[in-house]
Amino acid sequence: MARLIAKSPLAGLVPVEVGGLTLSEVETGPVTSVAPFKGKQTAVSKALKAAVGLGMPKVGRMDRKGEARALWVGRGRALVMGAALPDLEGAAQTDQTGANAVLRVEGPAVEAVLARLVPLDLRATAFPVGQTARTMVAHMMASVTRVGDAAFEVMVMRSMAQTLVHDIGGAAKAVAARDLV
Amino acid sequence: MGYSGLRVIWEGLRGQTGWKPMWRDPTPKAEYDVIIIGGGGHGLSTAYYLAKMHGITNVAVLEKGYLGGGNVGRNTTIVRANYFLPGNSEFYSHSLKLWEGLEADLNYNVMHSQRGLINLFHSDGQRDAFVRRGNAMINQGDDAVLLDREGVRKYLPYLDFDNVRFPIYGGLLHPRGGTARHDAVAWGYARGADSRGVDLIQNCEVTGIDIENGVVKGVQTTRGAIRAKKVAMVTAGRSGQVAALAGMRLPVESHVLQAFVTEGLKPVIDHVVSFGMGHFYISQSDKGGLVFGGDIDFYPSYAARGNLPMKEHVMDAAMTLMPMIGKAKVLRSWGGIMDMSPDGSPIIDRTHVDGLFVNYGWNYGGFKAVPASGYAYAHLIATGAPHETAAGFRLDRFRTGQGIIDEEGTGSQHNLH
Amino acid sequence: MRIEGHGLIGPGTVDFSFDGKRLQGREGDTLASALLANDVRLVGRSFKYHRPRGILTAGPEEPNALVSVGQGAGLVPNVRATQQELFAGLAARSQNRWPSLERDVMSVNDLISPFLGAGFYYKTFMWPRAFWERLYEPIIRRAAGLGALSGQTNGEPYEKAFAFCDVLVIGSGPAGLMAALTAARAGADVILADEDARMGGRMLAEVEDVDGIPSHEWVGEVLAELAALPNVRLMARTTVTGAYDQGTFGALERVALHAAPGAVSGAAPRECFWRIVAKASVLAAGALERPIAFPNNDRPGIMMAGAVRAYLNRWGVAPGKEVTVFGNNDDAHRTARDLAAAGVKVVGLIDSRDGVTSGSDYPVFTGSTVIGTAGRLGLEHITIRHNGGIRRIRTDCLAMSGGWNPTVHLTCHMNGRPVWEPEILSFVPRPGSIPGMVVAGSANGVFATHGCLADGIRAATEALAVLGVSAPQVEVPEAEERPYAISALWAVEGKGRKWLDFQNDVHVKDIRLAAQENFASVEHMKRYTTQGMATDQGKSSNVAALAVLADATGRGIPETGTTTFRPPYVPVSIAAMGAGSQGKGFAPERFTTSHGASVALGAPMIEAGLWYRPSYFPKPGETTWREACDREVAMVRSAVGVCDVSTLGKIDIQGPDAAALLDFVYANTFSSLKVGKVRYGLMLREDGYVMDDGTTARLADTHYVMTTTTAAAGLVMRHLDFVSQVLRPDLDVQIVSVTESWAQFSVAGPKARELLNTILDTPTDDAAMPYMGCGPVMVSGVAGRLFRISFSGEMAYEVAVPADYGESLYRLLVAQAEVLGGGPYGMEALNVLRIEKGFITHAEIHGRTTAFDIGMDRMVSLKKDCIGQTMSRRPGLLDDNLEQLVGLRPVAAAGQLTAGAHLFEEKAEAVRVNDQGYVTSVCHSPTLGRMIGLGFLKDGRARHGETVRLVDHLRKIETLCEVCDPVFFDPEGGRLRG
Amino acid sequence: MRINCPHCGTRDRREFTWSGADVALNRPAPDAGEAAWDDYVHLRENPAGASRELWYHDPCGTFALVERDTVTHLVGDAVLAEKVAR
Repeated sequence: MARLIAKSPLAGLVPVEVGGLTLSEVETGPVTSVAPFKGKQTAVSKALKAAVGLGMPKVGRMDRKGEARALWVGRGRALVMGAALPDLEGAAQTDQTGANAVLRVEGPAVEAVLARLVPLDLRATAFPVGQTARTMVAHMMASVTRVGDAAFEVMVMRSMAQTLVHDIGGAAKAVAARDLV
Repeated sequence: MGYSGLRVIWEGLRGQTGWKPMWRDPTPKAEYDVIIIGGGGHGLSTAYYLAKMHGITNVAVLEKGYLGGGNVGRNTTIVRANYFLPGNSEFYSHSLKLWEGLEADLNYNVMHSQRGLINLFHSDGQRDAFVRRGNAMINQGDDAVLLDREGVRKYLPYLDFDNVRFPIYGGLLHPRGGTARHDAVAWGYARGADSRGVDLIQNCEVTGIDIENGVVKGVQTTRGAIRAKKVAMVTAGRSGQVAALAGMRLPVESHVLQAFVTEGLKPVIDHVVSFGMGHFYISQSDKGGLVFGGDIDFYPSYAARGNLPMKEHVMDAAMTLMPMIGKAKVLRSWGGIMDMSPDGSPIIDRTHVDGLFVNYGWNYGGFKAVPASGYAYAHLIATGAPHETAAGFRLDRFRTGQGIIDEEGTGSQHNLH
Repeated sequence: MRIEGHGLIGPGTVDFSFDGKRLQGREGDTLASALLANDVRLVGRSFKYHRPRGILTAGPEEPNALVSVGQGAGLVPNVRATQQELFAGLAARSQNRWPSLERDVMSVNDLISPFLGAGFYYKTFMWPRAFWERLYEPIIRRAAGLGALSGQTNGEPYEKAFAFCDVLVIGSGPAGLMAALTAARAGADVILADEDARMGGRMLAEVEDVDGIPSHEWVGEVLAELAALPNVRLMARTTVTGAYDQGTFGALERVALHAAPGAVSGAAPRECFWRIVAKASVLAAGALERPIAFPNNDRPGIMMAGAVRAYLNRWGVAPGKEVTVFGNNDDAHRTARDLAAAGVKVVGLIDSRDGVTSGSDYPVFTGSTVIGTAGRLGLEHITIRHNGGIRRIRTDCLAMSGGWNPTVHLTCHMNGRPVWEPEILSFVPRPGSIPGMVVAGSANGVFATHGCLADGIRAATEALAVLGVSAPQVEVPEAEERPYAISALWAVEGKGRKWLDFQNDVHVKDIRLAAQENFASVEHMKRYTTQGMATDQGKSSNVAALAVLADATGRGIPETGTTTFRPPYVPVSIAAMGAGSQGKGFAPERFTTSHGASVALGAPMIEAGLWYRPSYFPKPGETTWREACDREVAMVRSAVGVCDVSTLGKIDIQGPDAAALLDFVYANTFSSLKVGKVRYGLMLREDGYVMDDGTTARLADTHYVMTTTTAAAGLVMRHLDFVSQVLRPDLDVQIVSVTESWAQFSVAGPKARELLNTILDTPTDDAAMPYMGCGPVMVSGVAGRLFRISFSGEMAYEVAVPADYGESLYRLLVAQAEVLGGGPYGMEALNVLRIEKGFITHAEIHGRTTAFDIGMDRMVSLKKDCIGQTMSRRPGLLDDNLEQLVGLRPVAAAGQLTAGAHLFEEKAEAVRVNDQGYVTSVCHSPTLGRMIGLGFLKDGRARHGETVRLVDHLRKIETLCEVCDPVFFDPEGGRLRG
Repeated sequence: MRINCPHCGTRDRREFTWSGADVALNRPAPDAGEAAWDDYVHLRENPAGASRELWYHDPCGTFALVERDTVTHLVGDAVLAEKVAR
């Protein structure tokens, strides 16, 4: 019998270098949405910590432990990436592997480029490493996370991967071209 | 005094010294047969038709600011009769007919220009909906022409047929649709009403409505109490507040709609064009400015100004549909207060108070309705019975569910119409 | 004329052209300064009368010197020459003239201008009626307008961006610089924005010292300090155009407009539209000088006195050889002084005030006014009234000053009304007009340099207080504390028109005519005369026009009031505010995992909301979409078809109260659904009308997955959030969209199961998965889900796998289907299949239909509360005379049906009052060999078997139809169940 | 315009969907009668001034009850709609 072949959301679109930025796909591994039911936040967080070494992230945070990452993605919900989860008592768990395109954007101009697209102050003073925001990238809803001094991860719905690469690439080209004027 | 080309030449020869005031500035009388609250387009046309059609001239129009200072003076001037639901069809059809005779009727050039309106559609589903609309227009006796993509290209060659995000499948052309000079409509009706004896009273805000035993007796104003046998509210943008003076709570939310005009440009857009996928419509004024707009800002506001996200959305739509206007510069933007009703259609009706009438809920379509609204409202005020073209605009239709006129199909969410 | 050694510009030369004539300017020139340096005085024609006009100002308020720059699709009309920086190869052309600027045919308008007074067009052109569109309006339209658009699509890049700061300082004159410096030294995050390419404001245009050095050198020192600070961002060439709520500002940056296209990377944006969010702001936008309305005050060569000074001191240009100055205030004297000091001949200073002294060696005429001018295409001489006599003075440049208006515009953008300040005869901002904004310097009515410097510190201190930061001690630099004395002079009587709005050709008499006709409100006056409605928005002309109106109506200026300044402060190109949206950028594009495979199969992809879906899959030899569609329908009915249905919304609903939530949001009941089963659900809006439909599967006791239509996926997700957070926060439930998690494919047709069993690790059968069953499956080694549901009327499944495997599964399914005589099918076939079965889509549930209308009112459970239940029982929604869903088939086999046609009784005239309904969906049914349709007909359910007439006026089609049940094919549903 | 999200803080208005006046918080019982339902679905205070209304922060999926003035557009506190006492 045939076997199905997996294809990641950004396959064929990245890696690319554009306007001094490097765009690459973040290999997330398994992704699970974890949303505790009423009154179960603490218990779920503990169980999660026991399972992958990370509790439920605080609002606006991405926490890491080894390969595992826990990303706050909205009201009472986290995406746990890079680790398969056991059943966590008291939480809605939903497999989200492959549901989102996660793009790493890196380069000295990354703040300037994202400032073209994101209605949020992303300068390091306001948005340090480990900070994440549910916001917009151009017309798309997104999670924007700072992962380094000059590196961000931008997550959008899988179906919009091409538009994301196009929008960020276009902004990067325009920012780079300013230096030539 | 009559206006004509000869008169313009005569006055030109004698230094314009003979022109008389457009209207008087009368002192309010102690009592009127009818008080109209609101000196906007609808209020002024109501006064005009009360005098002209019903011989009722002991009328005051009370305006808190200046005549025509509300939405009639801040809109995108589109005149059309392209509705498809019963209740609206006959009303806007009547309105367009009145428009077509308005210059002669008012002896004032309102510059009604029937340059044609084209609604673009961008999918098979949208086409089917526009076909239904076009057929309804013809059923009503108005005009509509279905254009395919190539047909649209003949009229609007400057659209970006190749790259627009949502491809242009075709358009519904309403040849009799067009524009008019908005201020002139208010002024023309004001002059017509004034010359028939109606008192137009500016800078006079109504602060109370006097009701005794369920019967209206008059109003309180910043210029004193005025008695009246009948009181007609027609205060777009403030309908809720004015009705509250009579103890009424209306099905209405007031939202802000922005509009834009560019610097003057040589003629480039000859029609009224509307984009089906991005809430964007445009025409070019006789002065050369591109006049355009989009959707409401989607939050209630009485500020008569909007914010950047909707402005940008409108420009975004312009840029995908007709990028050739990118080099045009927006000169001015403004906001009007839209009284949004639960089904997107207006109300012209009696109230629970004897002698008190309401006319409101024009959403963002009030300008083209100015003639027929005044006509129908005057009829209702004078006779007590709704005019046949406006019989559907009942206040109780939401409560009963009878005769809801929801052109957008978005239901009882006032801001979605 | 350039005065060598004067001004702050570079030595390098720059070649440019005006109306095809090659000219040379200097580095640092604007187009205006370069034209003046080349003694070009005539640069444009006015809007209405096509009067010859020259450069009036040196800034954004310029009403006259509008030119077109560039060519072809890159043409930009209505560019202010005063703000266009010169670059090599700049080709500017004058506008609104034909055949040439010197000889303009339309200047005939000026000759007949006595007949074209304010609002003349309202009083004529009414007869005969048909002539308006055919004759009068086209003539008016052609005559009106300034520059022209190219009409061509242009791909030059534009940009939008966001910026954030603690304090936004608008304007970099003395007040702005000190405000920025004060805020920056306090450690605040500062943005200093200035519309000019070079910062410094009027300090670049005046001859004065600050802290003992020339003011422009002092500017350089301050800018150097600011530039070195990490918490300061300098934004030159950036005009703040609008003030919006909560400290949001719009600003337009001219990024590459000062560079020759092609000389820079084509990727550089022409302009950038900034959205700046500031916790506090300082408006230090300076002041704009206003003209005086004297007879024939509009000839080329008549300029603003401050502008003449700017051209002299900043650009080293003398706009005339024999200059006169006319003013009503002290500031005018500086122009005469500077000109004389630079060696330019000043032939007279005319001051309307009595008793003004001047220690100069040029003639000074006090208590005097200019009452006339002459010169056809440029000023040649003026006539003044002096000491009761008349005097002619030969002059080629008259510098006038009617006083200065603080640039209050931004403070009015949130409905703030400025306040009349009689001391300076101007409006000043009303404090607090914009929350968080402090106004400083000339914008605040402080005109002396020292005062501006001090006011900048004061304003920054107040702005810092908004942030809770205390200001550092900053010393006020030493500077001139010159007086500013002014006496009112708005209009000078005399023969000839006294122009107010230079661009729109409004003169004093027009304003008086407006008053005469009782357009006494300032708004009426503006609208009637068009005063202040030109591209300069009346920046320099409005106050004088108000004064004239106040005089004509016997009121004071404060009682007369002002018109409202609205955004933008300067015109903003649509391309900048709409940057990024040209072409496909307007909205995100959404692609399914099977997109590439469908394209490879030759399918035309069509938009479905933001998604793209295959329309049909053409085979060799098929020449029309119909052929492909018919084949695909037959294929599904006879063998098996595969269709990507991933675009439908999928929502994961889990929790102890998941069932209760579904019972509340659906009209029908889901708590009774068994695990492993799927049920059709109808969702109502609270007003009782249908919102959406779909199927929902129960995967476990507390776990459901809901599907929505593609169109309503986002709406339904938000609706569920609304229900769970606003209406029923008591419910313990979690809702997550899984639309993108699963790639889902419909496998439909008699051979559906056979096909599935080629890819499932464990074969399925009717017992394991009966109609409307669901459950987990292994799909070629991958954990997936299987649903036995059908939108085609055939035995059908939907098989879902994690999205990473979507493309692979689709290719596999298509390949296996082809082995079985099947294949992929597209949207066209899907639509035919569903119409044949009478299944509804948003063509039918278009927001105006109820469950009753579509024959599903019995689904609205009365045993529980649910959204829409109460309102759906309003009497008006249950009337038999309402239009109800029916099927339609032509009486004659070849009869045409069209969607959007209306329905009438057989003999009735096709007019509104006879309207019986309308057609929503039609198709040619290859299964039934004729067209079929769905529609709504009054009391339709009771009229099956009746004949009605379909009328499509637009397409000129009339067809007699039989009304029938909307289910055309397999009404018993035997095929569904296999 | 900037609106407060109780989770994410102050954000540009473009991230939000206005979702009706606070009347939505008090949904009548099914049998509350025609007048109560008409009130709830159609009639509005529509205040010119202080207003309490629901805003949805689309990116994080939160409904907030926000105080806002419809004349000045000044925005006040925002709280989670789910926590508002009914």
